[in-house]
Amino acid sequence: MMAMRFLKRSVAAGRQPVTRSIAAALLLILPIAGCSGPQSALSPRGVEAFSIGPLFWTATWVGLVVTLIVVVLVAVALYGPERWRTWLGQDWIIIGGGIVFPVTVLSGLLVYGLLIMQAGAMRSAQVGLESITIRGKLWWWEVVYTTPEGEEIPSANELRLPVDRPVRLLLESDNVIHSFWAPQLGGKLDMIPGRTNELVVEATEAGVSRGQCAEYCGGAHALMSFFVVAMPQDEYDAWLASKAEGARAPATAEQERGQRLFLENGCGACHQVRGTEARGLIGPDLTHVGSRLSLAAAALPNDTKALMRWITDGQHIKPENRMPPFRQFSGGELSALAAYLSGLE
Amino acid sequence: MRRPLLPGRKGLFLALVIVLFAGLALGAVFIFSGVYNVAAARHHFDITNAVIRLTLRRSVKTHSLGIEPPAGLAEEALARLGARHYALGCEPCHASPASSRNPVVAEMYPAPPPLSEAVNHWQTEELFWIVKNGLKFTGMPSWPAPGHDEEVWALVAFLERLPNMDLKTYAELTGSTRTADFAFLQDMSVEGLAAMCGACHGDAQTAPVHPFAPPLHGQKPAYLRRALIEYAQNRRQSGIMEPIANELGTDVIEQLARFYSNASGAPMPSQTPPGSAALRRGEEIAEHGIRGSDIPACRSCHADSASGEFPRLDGLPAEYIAIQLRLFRDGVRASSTYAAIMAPIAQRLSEEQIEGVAAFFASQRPIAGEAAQR
Amino acid sequence: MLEEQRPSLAPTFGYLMLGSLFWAVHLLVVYAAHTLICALASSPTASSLTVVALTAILALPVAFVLLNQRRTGRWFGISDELPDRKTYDAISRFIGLLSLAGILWAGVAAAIVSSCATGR
Amino acid sequence: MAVDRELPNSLPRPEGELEALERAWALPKGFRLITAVNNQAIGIIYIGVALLFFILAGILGLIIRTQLAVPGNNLVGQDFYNQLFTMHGTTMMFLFAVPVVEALGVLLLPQMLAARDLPFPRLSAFAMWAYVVGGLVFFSTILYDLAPKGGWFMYPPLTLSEFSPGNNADFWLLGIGFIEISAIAGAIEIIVGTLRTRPPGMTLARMPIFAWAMLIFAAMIMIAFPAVILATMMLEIERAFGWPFFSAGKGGDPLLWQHLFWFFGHPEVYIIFLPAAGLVSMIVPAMAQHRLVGYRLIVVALIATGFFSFGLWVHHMFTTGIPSLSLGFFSAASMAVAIPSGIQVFSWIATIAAGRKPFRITSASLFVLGFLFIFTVGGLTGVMVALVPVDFQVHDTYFVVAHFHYVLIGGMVFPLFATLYYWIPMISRNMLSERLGRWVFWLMFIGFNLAFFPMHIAGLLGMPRRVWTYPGDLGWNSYNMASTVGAYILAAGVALFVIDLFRRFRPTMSGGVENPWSAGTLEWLPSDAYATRSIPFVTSREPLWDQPSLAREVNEGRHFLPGAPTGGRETIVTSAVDALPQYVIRMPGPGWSPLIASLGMAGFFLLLTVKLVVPALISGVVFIVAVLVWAWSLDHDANVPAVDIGAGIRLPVYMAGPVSHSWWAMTVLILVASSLYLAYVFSYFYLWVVSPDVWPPEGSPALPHIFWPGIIGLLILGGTVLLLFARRILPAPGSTSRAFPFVVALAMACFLVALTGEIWGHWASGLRPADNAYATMVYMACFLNLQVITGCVFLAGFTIARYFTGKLDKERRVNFESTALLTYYAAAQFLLGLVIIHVFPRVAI
Repeated sequence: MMAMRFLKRSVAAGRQPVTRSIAAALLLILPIAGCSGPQSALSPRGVEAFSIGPLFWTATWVGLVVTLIVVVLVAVALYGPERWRTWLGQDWIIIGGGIVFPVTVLSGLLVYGLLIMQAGAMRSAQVGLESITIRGKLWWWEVVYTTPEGEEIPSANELRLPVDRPVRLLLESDNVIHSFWAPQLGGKLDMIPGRTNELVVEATEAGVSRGQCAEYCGGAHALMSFFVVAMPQDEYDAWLASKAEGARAPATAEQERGQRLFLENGCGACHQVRGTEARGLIGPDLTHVGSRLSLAAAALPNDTKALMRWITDGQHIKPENRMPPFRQFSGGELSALAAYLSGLE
Repeated sequence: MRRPLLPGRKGLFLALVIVLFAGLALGAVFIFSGVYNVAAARHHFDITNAVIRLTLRRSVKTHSLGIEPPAGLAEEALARLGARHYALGCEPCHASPASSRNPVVAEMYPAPPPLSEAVNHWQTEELFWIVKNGLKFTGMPSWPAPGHDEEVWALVAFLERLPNMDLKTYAELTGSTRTADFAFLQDMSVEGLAAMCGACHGDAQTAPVHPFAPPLHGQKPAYLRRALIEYAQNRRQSGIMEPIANELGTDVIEQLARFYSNASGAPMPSQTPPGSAALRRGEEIAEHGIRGSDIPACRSCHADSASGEFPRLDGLPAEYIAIQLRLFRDGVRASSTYAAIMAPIAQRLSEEQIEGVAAFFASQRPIAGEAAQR
Repeated sequence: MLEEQRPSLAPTFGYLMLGSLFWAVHLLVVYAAHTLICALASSPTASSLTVVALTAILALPVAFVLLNQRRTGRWFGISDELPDRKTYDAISRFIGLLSLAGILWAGVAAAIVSSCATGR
Repeated sequence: MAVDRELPNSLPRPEGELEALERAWALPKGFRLITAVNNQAIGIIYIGVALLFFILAGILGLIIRTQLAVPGNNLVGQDFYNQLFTMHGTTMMFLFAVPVVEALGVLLLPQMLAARDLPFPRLSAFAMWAYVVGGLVFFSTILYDLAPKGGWFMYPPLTLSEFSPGNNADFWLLGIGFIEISAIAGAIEIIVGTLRTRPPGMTLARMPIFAWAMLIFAAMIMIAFPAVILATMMLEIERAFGWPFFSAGKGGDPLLWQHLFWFFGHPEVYIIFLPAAGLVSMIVPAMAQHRLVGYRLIVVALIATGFFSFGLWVHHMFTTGIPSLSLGFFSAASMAVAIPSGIQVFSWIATIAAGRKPFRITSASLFVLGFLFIFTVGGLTGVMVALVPVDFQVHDTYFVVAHFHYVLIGGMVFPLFATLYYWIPMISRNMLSERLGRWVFWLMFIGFNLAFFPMHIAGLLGMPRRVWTYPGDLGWNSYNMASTVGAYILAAGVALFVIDLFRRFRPTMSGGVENPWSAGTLEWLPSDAYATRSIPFVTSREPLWDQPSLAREVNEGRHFLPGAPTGGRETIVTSAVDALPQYVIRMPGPGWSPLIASLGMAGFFLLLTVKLVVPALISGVVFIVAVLVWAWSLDHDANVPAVDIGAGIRLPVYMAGPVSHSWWAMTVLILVASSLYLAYVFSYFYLWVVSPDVWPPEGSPALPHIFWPGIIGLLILGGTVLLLFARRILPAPGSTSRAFPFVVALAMACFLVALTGEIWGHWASGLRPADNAYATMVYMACFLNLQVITGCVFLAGFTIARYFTGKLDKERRVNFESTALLTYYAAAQFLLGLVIIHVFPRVAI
């Protein structure tokens, strides 16, 4: 209980401008140009990130002060007046500075850290949370939502969350070890073959942030990112309902041509577009690919030009990725294909 | 303490240097003056010849160490496939039981040896190495399709049988089509060409001479067209098919593709017993793929509903499918647009899976006629 | 006679490292107990209590040694007459102190954090 | 003159004594220099090669930094980058940091202890050459695109053959194998050397801090390396034969690797750091001209670090989903390990302050001061990552990269440079340039901070580790550019150092510059290839300060063992705690066998990796023959009269039993083997906890009847009793005992039959090692027994051969004792294994 109260306080504190200004003041001291950025752990937008923030800053302050003390003492030892040096050159300074002082400070930090951990334990002990399964693939993310009716909705490379509601992420892998990390939401957690790790996240404000695989997973590890989109509850519900439906039918002749090309050229071997014959489960689900923020696990923006590049030249954009290059299309065919995929919103 | 070099030794050293430089200077004069006669009519001295031959023999022997002949080398079918290429590509220079050496070729220097006898001088592996790599300064080319060892072995299988072969056997092995050189193809009709193709690929009555030469009937025309064009433009490699395709004009290719897509052929016997584990494994991969290994279902593309550029695999010989998958897997067949799609997928297949897939498609009945063509 | 008074290696080092040996045993048993009780019995309360009890059990002897340093030294063959006795006693004492801190810290973790839970 | 009477030996020294000493210890001439085994010669080559690897790995680091200078860079491709960072980490850790520390031990320890050499000179030579050959071949794989690319930590499943086909990963395992072997060899050497070859009077409490540090370093290697040896064996077995140790599908667990690897990997950091801290504790007093303040506390810090560092391994696994409370335990231990570092920092500050004259600012002391600052920062960020929630955020980001470079470069490279500036005068005719030294320091210090400080921020801004490229819109660009610039400045400092080294370093065996820093420890005594003329009697921690005439006395030969009484190489062995002289050890001189043995071993493993089986086997035979030749000459004739070392002390020159150095070495080896086996026991129970459902799985063949392990256990006990009996029937010198060789052979037969029976029992039940994790662990126990028993059989064969050549009897029995010790251990391991394998699954829930 205590930990829960503590957590609430620290979250509340995190949102107060006071902490912000302390942080800002620190930034002036440290040579930091800015701590924002969509992937920054220093600009929290999730409950866990908020609870870690003050702990981090406390430890940073302690570190700064201790470093200063050491530097000053060394300076005194080197150049100080005789009397000060004699005073410093004794056994008790070791016992005081090397044992008593660190034991005191570290005890404090340890307890603080343990309290934050316990807050996390309380958070994850909540029952009845909605869950989203995220699987680490080579080198992209499979994200499976479940509708209130229990229907599974596969998606990829993007995590949508309701604001102010904790969600349980089930993290899995069927290949190598990956690590799911959305810094603005909270800390990372590994995806390990044979296990399901659970991470409870709660976005505190609407908006887009970015995450990335944090455990080296071979090949294109550097290009395995994703976007997190936190949206108000009603928007989220509407979004989920719309994504539960099958793919939108082609609206223009060009899109229709694109769909035909998509089906004829075997894209469905790996990709699924619900509502069509394409039922592949190897690559990302493309049913609503047009509505995502990025392509290829945030390696490319989501537009027709990028789509065309990806289809023909993916191995240069993201080496070793598992999709073969499809270079058989003429320019017209490619733009038809891209038009079709972009239209899948 | 160190003893200086003796004056005598110093002199010797100096003399050696002088001799070395003098030799280099003489050599330069010899080359730049153009005194040396390169005419083929002027033969080497016997001693030069002997040294060259010895060098050649030793080089071939050393380089062919570690080559192991494949299991089916003694099969007559393989020799048949090789024989047909020999008649087209090798006979003009190396003679055969049916023809003696061309008198023009005989004046090459060194002259290509009539192989009926020469083959006796070489071990199987050495023959393979020579056919595969060619020989410098002799006019013997290397095999035009690097990595396609299966084709080279087919030829070697035939060469092994060549010594003392009588005319009848030769005619029988080569399919009795008498040809002189590649230029023959130009003015033949589609039917005539088809008869030529059928010599290896089979026709309505006879099965292909060897599984490596797949049956063509009922294949999708777009794929056949693409295959011939890729051979002709050296985007797909084959020592046997490239020289032939190179002689075909686009219109002829078009006609051949149409012809074969409508033709019907002799059924290939399926070797794998139905219900075997390999067959089940193959069926699973062909129909559903393996999700965990990122292997898509073969049928996603190799189906009649898919683009005509993807070949139909039903009824193709298992050996052919397997060897092509291995070529894809090993990066030998990876340069064309479509091979670039297949190669990374083939890399995810184990040897067992390759065998299974090959067996599965071989067991499927091909659908004849144009009904399924797109 | 001289032979008997000479300290030998294993007891001397045992004495020097006494505290940290207790610390090592403590870490091992609390880690194992927590993991096993959670995996086999899945009882957080039992696990927490076991860990706290183990901490108390292992902290007591370390505290005892700290309070009776010289007597313990003699048990390990460091006689009062040994010239280096003071050094060995001091080393053993400070190691004991640090280890006691380590043991208690691990115990504090059990008092604050719930057992058998993955706090994420 | 009164003083003279107290010294062990009197003047004048007999004619020819010095010449005999010189003859015994002379270095081989010309190209035969490579057969030298003198610790100075070995040490210099060893350090030189380690520095070469430092530079090579540094160049890889520069390529990495160049690639990351700007976002979206295409200087090196993804695949090559992955090889680069793997090789950078592996080379720095395994081919530079650990070897250079061992090398410093080989070079400095005997000098500090005034021993003539380490107790097993040829073992040092073997370890060094194995490292040189193996390291160079391993490193060269980066040139042929064959380098491993799984990271220096090589986590499975990424490194299993499914995801890492090809030989790349095998080369990593191979490279590590060499370092494992040479590290263990070095640890044996250092432990026995430190405990047993100290000068008379140097009790434990008077040891130089560096000796303490090396002692704890070696002890940590004994405990930590076996874990990674077991892990690498398992990984290679899984790669080659598919035994599922780490595959989740069959009951293995990828996290098992992480546990074993980090149980080694975290102490590894302290294994590197402790000796460096020990060196600092030697340099600071010399520069302050004041004895170390808080000597006892520093010893406390070293011991405590040694212990606590084994309680932190999970701290690399905070984000793997381990229960919170377990993380709490390890967080507490991670905090605890910070305290000893604090003790040391404050002790150095106190010592600096305590000097009566101001602290001398030399290049060495600049590096020490730089180390103090950088290491403090690194330690404090270490406290931050020890806070579990903070680690959730910063784990596997550039924050951690910054942290461990602060700890490792700060804690190890800076002290190493201080060491080089400080001790090079001991082995070189010239000192390094103090003027250039200032430049080297400031370039390195500024470059280092510019390179690595911004990484903290890049990490906090979300930049993960091990990425070959990054997008330009995440705010990381300027920090990365700064890091790259800093890296080049750092490199310029190192380059300047190398230039100065080539300019000024002129190695010599005969003394070098005479005590340029007026230090108080024994390595600054006048010395030659034979080390000091006589071995001093020590009465304090800084003998050169407290006994001002010591250098003269030692050089005149008035202390112990002023000559070479047996005509060969020898040094005094003293008791472990109070350093009373016990016997004189005779040591081998130069020889080809260690060099050839290391080449044979390198050839064997390398050729096996590229699957050239026949040449590999030939190399293996070369290795075995060379080792046999080497070992044959080791056990000297026991029938030599005791020698007088001075002060009326007569010491035997042959020693068997628990006092002998070979008994100690075998004990250390057994400790290594037992920690390897304990790591196996841990793995067994760990996998059981993870997958109790496969222990054994439904439908798995039943265990052999309990009767069966009973018989096998009896056989083992029988073999042990036979060996005990053999000890009693050892022949008296000059006589024979016909039964002896048969009894020894019979004992070995018992072990071999027991092992075969154990394997056959499981095989006959239908259990196959690749079936599941349970079966795998059953056969792994057999494999580990096979290893030890093979060792026993070789030793027993050797013993029997010695008997038949008349080189083994009741007195001269060291070979037999080694065999017996190892065999008793084998019996204990085997019996424990029987209980685990046959009893545990029957009683497990």
